[in-house]
Amino acid sequence: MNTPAVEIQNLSVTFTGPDKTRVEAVKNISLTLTRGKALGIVGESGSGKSVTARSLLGLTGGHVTADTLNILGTDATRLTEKQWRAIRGTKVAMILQDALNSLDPLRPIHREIADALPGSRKHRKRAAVEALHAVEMPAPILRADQRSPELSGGMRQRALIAQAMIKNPAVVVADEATTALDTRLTRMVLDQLAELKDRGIAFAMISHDLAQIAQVADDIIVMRHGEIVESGPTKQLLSDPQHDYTKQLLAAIPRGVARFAPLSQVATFDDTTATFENFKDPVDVREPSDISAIEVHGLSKAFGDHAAVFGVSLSVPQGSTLGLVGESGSGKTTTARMILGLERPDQGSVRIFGQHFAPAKESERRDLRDRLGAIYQDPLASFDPRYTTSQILINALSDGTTSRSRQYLKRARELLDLVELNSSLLSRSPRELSGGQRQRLAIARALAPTPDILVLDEPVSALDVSVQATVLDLLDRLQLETRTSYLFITHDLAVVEHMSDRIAVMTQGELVETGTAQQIMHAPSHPYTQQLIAAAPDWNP
Amino acid sequence: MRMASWLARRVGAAAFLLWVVATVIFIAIRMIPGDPAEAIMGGPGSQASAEALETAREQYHLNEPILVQYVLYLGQLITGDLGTSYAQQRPVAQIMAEMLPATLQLTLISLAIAWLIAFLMAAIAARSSRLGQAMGTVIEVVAAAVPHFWLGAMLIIIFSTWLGWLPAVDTGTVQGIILPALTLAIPLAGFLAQLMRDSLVTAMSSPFALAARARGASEGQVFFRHGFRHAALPALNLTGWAVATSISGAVVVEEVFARPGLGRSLLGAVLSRDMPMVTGIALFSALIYMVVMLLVEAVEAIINPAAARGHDV
Amino acid sequence: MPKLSSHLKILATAVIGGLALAGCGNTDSADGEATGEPQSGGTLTYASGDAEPDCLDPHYGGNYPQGLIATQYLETLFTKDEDGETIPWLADTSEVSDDGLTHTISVTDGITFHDGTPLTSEAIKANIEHLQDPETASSTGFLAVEKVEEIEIVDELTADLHLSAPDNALEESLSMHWTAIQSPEALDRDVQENCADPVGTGPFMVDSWEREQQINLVRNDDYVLPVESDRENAQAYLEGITWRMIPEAATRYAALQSGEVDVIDNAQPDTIQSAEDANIGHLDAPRPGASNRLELNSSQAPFDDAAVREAFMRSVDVDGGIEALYFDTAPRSHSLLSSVEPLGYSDDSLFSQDVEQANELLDEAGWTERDDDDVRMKDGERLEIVMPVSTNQSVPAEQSLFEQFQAQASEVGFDMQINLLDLSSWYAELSEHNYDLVSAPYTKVGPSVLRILYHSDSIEPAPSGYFANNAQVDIPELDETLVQAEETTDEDERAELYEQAQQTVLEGYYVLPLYDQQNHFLYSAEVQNMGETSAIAAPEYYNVWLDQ
Amino acid sequence: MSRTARIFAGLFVGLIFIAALFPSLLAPGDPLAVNPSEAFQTPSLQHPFGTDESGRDVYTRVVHGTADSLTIGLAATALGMGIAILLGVMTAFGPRWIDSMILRLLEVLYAIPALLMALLIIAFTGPGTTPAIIAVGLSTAPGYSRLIRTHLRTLVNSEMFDAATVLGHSRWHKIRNHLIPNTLSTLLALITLGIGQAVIWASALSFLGLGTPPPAPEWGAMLANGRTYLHFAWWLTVFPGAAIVTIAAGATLLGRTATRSRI
Repeated sequence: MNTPAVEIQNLSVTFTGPDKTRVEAVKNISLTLTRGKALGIVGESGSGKSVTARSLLGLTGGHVTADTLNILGTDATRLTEKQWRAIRGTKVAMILQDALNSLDPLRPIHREIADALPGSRKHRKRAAVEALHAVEMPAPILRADQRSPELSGGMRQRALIAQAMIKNPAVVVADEATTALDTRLTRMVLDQLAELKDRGIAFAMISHDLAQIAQVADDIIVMRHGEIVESGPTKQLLSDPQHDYTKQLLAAIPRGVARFAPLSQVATFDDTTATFENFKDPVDVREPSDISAIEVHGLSKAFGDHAAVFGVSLSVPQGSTLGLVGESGSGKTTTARMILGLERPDQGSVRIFGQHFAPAKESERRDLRDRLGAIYQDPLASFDPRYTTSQILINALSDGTTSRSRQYLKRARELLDLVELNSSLLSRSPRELSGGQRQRLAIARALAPTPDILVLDEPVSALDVSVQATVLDLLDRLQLETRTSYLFITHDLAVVEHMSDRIAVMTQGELVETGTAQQIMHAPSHPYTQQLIAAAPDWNP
Repeated sequence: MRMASWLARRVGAAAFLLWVVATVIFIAIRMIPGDPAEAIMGGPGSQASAEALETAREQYHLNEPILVQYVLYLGQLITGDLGTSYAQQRPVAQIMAEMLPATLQLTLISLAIAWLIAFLMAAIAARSSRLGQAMGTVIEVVAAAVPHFWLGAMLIIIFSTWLGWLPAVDTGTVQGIILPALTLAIPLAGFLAQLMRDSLVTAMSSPFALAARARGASEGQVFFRHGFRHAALPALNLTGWAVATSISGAVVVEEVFARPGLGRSLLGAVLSRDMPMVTGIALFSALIYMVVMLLVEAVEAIINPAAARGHDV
Repeated sequence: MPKLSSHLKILATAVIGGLALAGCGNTDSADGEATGEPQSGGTLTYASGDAEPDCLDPHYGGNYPQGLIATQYLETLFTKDEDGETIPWLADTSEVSDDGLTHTISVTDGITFHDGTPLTSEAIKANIEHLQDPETASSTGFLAVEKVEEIEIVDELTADLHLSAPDNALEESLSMHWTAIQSPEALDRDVQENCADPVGTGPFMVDSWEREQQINLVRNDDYVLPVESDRENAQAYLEGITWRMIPEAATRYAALQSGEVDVIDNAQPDTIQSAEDANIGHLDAPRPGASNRLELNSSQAPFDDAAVREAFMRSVDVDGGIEALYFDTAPRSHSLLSSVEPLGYSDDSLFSQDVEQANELLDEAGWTERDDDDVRMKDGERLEIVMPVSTNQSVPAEQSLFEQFQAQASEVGFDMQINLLDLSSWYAELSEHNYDLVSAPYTKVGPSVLRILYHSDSIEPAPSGYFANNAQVDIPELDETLVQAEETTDEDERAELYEQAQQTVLEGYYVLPLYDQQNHFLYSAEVQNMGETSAIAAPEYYNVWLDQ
Repeated sequence: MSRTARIFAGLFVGLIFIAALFPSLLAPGDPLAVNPSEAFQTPSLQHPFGTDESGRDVYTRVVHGTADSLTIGLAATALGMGIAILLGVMTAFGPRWIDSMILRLLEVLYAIPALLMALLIIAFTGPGTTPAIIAVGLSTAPGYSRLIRTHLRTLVNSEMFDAATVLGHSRWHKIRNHLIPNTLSTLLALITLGIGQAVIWASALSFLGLGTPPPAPEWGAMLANGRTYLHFAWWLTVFPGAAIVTIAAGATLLGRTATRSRI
């Protein structure tokens, strides 16, 4: 038990780009995996954590060097492809992040799970069903014959776990196995992963979310730019982080952080050109207003025979933030689209500052549109691919009449300032910007017509924690400065708690509970809300 | 029962489609200048007498007002009667029944060959170096750009005249169909290969391929378990189009290789204004198209039931 | 004075030695001659470049492809010997009354049709009436027996043909397969049935017709040769003939080379040339009747002016073109009639190229101005000439020749437009007079074709709009001459009159003769004894055998 | 698209355009000048592609034919595109019933083999260049329509469009700023792809004797003409054919790279 299952000394992985440039994705890292213990590898995109994980299966696709690369007693520094195949799945298995394509959409999942097994197809299918049963897949026999598009995210993730465990390997690597899952699913998966330890498996969990890692891992290593910046036992590392980056990561987690309290103290690690002097320790200067910026009444929308939204009523008082939480498919996005007048409601109405907004003809409500802005999860998709930063802003400022005229340039610069972007980016194409910068640009564009309302649909869920922190801070600041009202839509409880004055909870198209952030988070009344809160990682830095 | 309704809808659509095609053809042909009666009597060259022309008009209701003709025509079609060929003075259905096997044989064989070639090309190109990829692209594109009649001529020159390996004309033997089939297949293969390779490359680099490797699958296994299906799908979608194109190609190929078949009859029929024949063949190829589309849907439903049930993949 | 063509069988039998049976084309390859003893058996595969006939009964319509195949299973009352003399075939004797209005024909005894019906004088009556019946939709045969008013059965074997006017071409007309004799029983069937399976007396019979694929002919084992010969058994050597349609010239030749077919027709000049090295036999059988020629539409400007017509003819280099395109497979013709027509008259002085003279002629004719494209003009009119070309009737080489004319004529200021058309649109263009220049082949045995082509009556369109006199020659004296020539009973006078007629047409520059109607066949080395042809120059396979 | 590929593409296009616009730069001779005494010359320094049955220089004809063949290709594609864009826009912006109606129509057109449609059209226009253009244009339209329709639909439903809507931009501004510019590149790619096919189709018609009539140096016509002498003068068939393949393949490659680099 005490002999390490996997031992790595000074592992380096380098890739050679098309133009012969060599990129060192992982630089002499060392780690050990022990049976019955879980190692968490945390890091943000580009930290090299996934490459590290894959080096355990010889699937990096790059050039691997290591003083020691010992997998269950075999020296893996120089294995042939054939020898690696003997290890993969049997000794070391990998659980992939759930994406539609993690399982072949064209094959029934029982084959995806068990096709590595020997024996007759019949025998293999039985094994697959058992494996699905083991991961508590509902109706495993039925599901076994279905294909991934027919399964829910949770089912797919279960299938992926089953797939990894089918040959009961000694080492399991979970790469972002809980990313993009809804709260309750995350909980479920985390529990299952935790079980692996009890089964004496040496387990490595890779994630960008420190909070989730903390649920499972005994030890944690923090990676950044391909190097280990800090490592140690979970408790110690969380309670007493040494490295600034670790601190920053911890601070960035909005969980339990008071409203408006900045999440990103340290700018040096941020990928933006942000300056935070103006946002050290803000004070909530907003006095409550009885004008409601958005007034939604009995909103309903059905697609075919499926009711996406049913009888939703809510209101957002001016200058405040209403957080709208719900799991995927709960109808929150459809609600947002109806409020934005992108989807025509079957029933119900939307009023903006008391004026009728939807359902209505586009021409009738055009002037109201200036008071309404929107931010999406994937800003890039909302930009015209042919536009540069300046063109995007000018196009927005000029009501679409032009995207060139210089007369708007001054205003464009101001907008960039407002979202803490350097105006040197004006000439750049959004594609060249980092995720954080893109989202800021999206915000800048939304602010162009100086709206009084921003509808934000999962604005930060695609971002790394530290970047998310800076964007959230930005939004806070803007609200304090401009008294803009937010409708903040997300599936992330921690974020919604930090950002919202009031929270509305949606599930299966209906709005089940509304209340102050306090009430919802600490004294939920509706059973669904209770489940949701219970599922959230019970952890505080 | 969902199956039944699906079938019902399909058949309905098919019927509608046939009706429109029939009408389009009817109008188109009535717009063609020249006296149909003359066409019936074998063109002005036949120097048919006025009486003969008159009797012909009677026989084919050409004196009736256009609408009456249209109704009669539809009536005939509904009863499955495609009318009598002007040129051959025989039931169109009978003529087509004679021609069909040859053309079907040709198109199906060449479809099969095209698929095979395409898949091999795609497979090789997808697994080879960047240079190999580029080469592959060029080969595919060139193959797709070769006109049938030219290819046919070249093949005859090379394999029949120079090497003397294969017969230049249909001899009823297996060898007889090789060259025509190839002529029809190669350009098609070019098109299919392009599609196949694109989706093959994506498939082989997608997460599920990684997953497969991670559970110990060899490149070969990944290729056949995953790559193949994904490569097949888009090409499968094109099959309906491919068949339609093959029928067009058959016109030329059958001409070049002196093969009997619908294509050749079609050309002759159009030139001799043999309206019943044209209509018959047009309707028929439309029918083939729709049958193929149905089959394709069925096959897709097997490869990819999710899509068939309306989920997106 | 000798009565024209009152033959006795002896005349014919004299020539029935070995192969020389009917008029035979010249085979310029040794393989044509028999090598060793004839062998029976084997099926010959024939590949035709013509469009598939709509009907195998040559009475119906009546085009050359029909004649080509009908020659194998139908026989005619008369035929031609190798000197172009008309001789009886199914006919036994043939007498013409002094007034030339009654033609008495008796058929050979002891011949039966494929369906067992015996050949009697009934057959003559039935067939000619069949030709004249509009239901039959006959054109060529119809014109050939135009003058027959009534057929009177004299006895079982003899019939009297009563004519509306004397017709010394009648026997020639009856030597063409478009008037071939079929079983009266069979003719009673409806048109389509008869089309699919005509019943004659020939050495082969129609077995089956796989449309657009092939026509299967099988040997007629009960064949009786109407004339005496030294053949020990009268059956053909071949067991059958497979008649295929291969329109693509190149493919057709490839098929011959690779041995999939034994004989091909419509052989391209280039292939004929290369055939010699490839040990492939060549049969050149020019068609009788008219030569292949350009007819200039004299009914409308600019060709209503003889000078302009001559100018055009002088401007083009026919000899050079023919040489380049036909590799001396087609000798230049300077006659209205085919070289196989004994009464053909030719004058080469009229048609030599002379660009200078062409220009002068046009200047004199008043076509002096030129427009930007250097096309001559006369009081605002451009010197435009339109030539519709039937792609079904002109082989590529010929089309190329016309293209060359186009280029050469433009040198002297003609704007010549060539319109390639399918047969029926081509006919349509002619009937609407949308042409200044046309090449319309016409095959008929004997010089009487001249009346059909140049008598002013032939300007009058048939119901279908077709008319034979495409040059629209309209000269009363000429008409007279042609009628006389057909009615005279004196051989020399006939020749005399026809020569006159031809001179008139040639010297009027109505017609630019090019070459004989090309009729080239290529055959593989296995094919022996190839060479005999019928009166319309269609190869016969009665004496042909395969050397396997 | 790699640099070398770009360079090649550039050269290719350049060459084609010179051949199309100033053929005399590449081949000074007269493509129509006949010279019977020079007929059927095998390829030589004097006649790189040999001469045809009328003694015309094949190289000269191929070069001068570029314009004709290309024009046919362009015109046909333009026609097809025109129709396609019209239908595409109607389906993308028009009410549902128009969309479904046009879809049906497209399906019909799809079900009729292209060549049959071409033959039908020619049956009542008669053969010739313009009919060939119309025939090819019409018979290729349905394919384009489908592509354009899907393209427009994706654009109209894109977040980019939503964003503009939320910013209160008028329909016209959205179309002008986003739809048209983003469609052009696609169209360009489609057109290049289409030209190749159009050239092939047109030549097929010429082969059947229904396209551009001789002596015009249109490639298809030259091929149809030369195939008679296949056994005797291979160069009459090989070179015009090669020209067709080159231009069709070249256009396709350009189109593909265009699509690639756009995405």
